Amino acid sequence: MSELWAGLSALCLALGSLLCLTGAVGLLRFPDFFTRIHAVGVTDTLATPLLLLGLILQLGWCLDSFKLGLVVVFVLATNPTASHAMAKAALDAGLQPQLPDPPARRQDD
Amino acid sequence: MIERLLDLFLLALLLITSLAAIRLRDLFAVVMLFGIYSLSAAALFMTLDAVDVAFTEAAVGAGITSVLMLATLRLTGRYEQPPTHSPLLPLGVVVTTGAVLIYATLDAPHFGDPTAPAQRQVAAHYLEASAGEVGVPNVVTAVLASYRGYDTLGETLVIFTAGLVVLLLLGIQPLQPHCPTRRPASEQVVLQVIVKMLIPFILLFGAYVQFHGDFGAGGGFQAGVIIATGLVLYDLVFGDGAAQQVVPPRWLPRLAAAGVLLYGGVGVYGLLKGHALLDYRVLASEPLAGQHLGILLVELGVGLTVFTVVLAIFYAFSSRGWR
Amino acid sequence: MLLAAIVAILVTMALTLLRGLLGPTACDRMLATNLFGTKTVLLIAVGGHALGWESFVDVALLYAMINFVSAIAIMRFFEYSSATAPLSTPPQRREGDHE
Amino acid sequence: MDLMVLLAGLFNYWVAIVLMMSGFYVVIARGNLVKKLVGLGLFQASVFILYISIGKVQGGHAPILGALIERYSNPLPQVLILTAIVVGVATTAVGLALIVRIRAAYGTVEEAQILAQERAEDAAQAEHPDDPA
Repeated sequence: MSELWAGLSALCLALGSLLCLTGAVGLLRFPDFFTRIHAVGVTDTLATPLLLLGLILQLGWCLDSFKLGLVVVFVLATNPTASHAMAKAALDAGLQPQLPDPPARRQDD
Repeated sequence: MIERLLDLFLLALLLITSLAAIRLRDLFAVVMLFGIYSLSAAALFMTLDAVDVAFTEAAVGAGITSVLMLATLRLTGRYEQPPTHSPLLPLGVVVTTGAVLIYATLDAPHFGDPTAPAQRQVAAHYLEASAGEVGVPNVVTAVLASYRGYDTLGETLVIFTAGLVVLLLLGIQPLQPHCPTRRPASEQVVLQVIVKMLIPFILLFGAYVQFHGDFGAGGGFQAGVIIATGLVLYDLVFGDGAAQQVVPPRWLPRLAAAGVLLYGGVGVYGLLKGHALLDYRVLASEPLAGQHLGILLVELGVGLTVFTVVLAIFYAFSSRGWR
Repeated sequence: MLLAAIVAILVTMALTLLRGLLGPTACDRMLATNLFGTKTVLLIAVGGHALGWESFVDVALLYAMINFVSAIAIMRFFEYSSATAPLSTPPQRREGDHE
Repeated sequence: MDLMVLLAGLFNYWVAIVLMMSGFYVVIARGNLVKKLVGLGLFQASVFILYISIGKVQGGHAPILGALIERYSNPLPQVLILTAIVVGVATTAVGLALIVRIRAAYGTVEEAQILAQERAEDAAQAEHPDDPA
């Protein structure tokens, strides 16, 4: 049973690390702000709970894992909100996404 | 081994960040880098076993300082003009001073040396005797509130004075009923719903940090900042001085003074009972119980003062800058 | 596995810092700062578990909270700086000048 | 070999000193007052790092008393720095408030321009000593 938990935890940690790295590569390589926030906002929101879940599985039932659970809930609530708010603020501040044909695309919405 | 790796990596990040902050002239970017700098410094404090310091640096350095600097930039302009003087003279001064300081470290005890003089003097006594004399597991809290309570009283007074000076310099401008320049972006529904849900938990966490400081990381300084941060978040998201309806500005100087008075009162009570200033043993029949009560009251005073001063500073800046 | 996770987080932090240094727009720097914050939370949590730091979870919780608040504060700065009083413009280039 | 021991033993202090000096450089070489305060903040944080590095003990734990822990790091620098951080933010706020007032009075936060305005005022005063302004 404990081996199962250890395996699950290792899987979570590995997936989380992988997502972290993909997000960072996206942040560095993507062409403009909106694609970058897309790369980071999505991967980060999954990577953080996965990594913390890996830790919780290792810790077992204790106060610390309850608090880590709180961190997970907090991150799940705030991370997408912050991404959404930042993208909205950037758009309102006048930053335009790079689009293949900017005028035509902006007309129809 | 991992510890040392983390240490070196974070120090390298700090170096890169600070050198980049010198070069950039977009002050917004400089403030962003300053935020990154204090986050890495806080992570570094964790690797150096300073949990309480990391706690404080996170709340204060990354949170409040960046917010205040952005508010100032909002009022003073975002771009720095190119330097008018040649950088050679300052560079010479800096390199000389740095070389002298590095020369001075050559004789210093090495990093992590348990036999260094700094580790053997009064610190060893605190670690050995505080369990019996103060009875609080967190030695940092024991030293802060009990052994060196006199220092902390001074620091609290400095914070109180700084808050008063900011209020004198800037004042809290009266609210305007309606601001015509408000943009639709400030009416972010998603943000408002999430923040409304989170704020009670932030305040609860603040209370936890305030009262759990004897047993783990935390205490009055951090709790005050956290609770103030909760109100700052409320004000930022709901706009138009929402927080001022919760804690009206005219309360602030009184609350801050009440915090200092609570701290000082506990100290003077010891004097009146014929003991030394800030001797908590007189507060209860048993010395350890007295210490517990004294630390609780003193931390409460610190928390109240820090909370009101941070909030007053935020009101002073935001009433000029953000609306 | 924990060590691998720590290394992955450190690499992510370095790449994020690089984006923060490169810019080019202020929004990118804002994003980099926010991401650096969440990565610090992860570093504290994973590192704290691996190395046995005291009460690391409290610190991680605080970081997650502060990070959100500062993201909102930066965002507000943006909103208002573009909308209301014109900020003094730079001498030559607008965004991300490295001198 | 000797150099390696020295490097490993003093690296933290050296980095702290370099950070300190970079903050110092910003304070004395740059004219923008906000940037000067950021430099002061960098300087301040590096002093914190120096103190906490001095307090670290190899193999030590955070100074929260526990049952199975034998060696703790030094709590004293941590106490000093903890209060210094909060005092630091309070004084930074005072500095920023002063900058806001300077901007309101002079219309700029660049040191060179403020000094130029001061000199011009002094010169005007010298020419017309009776002028009350």
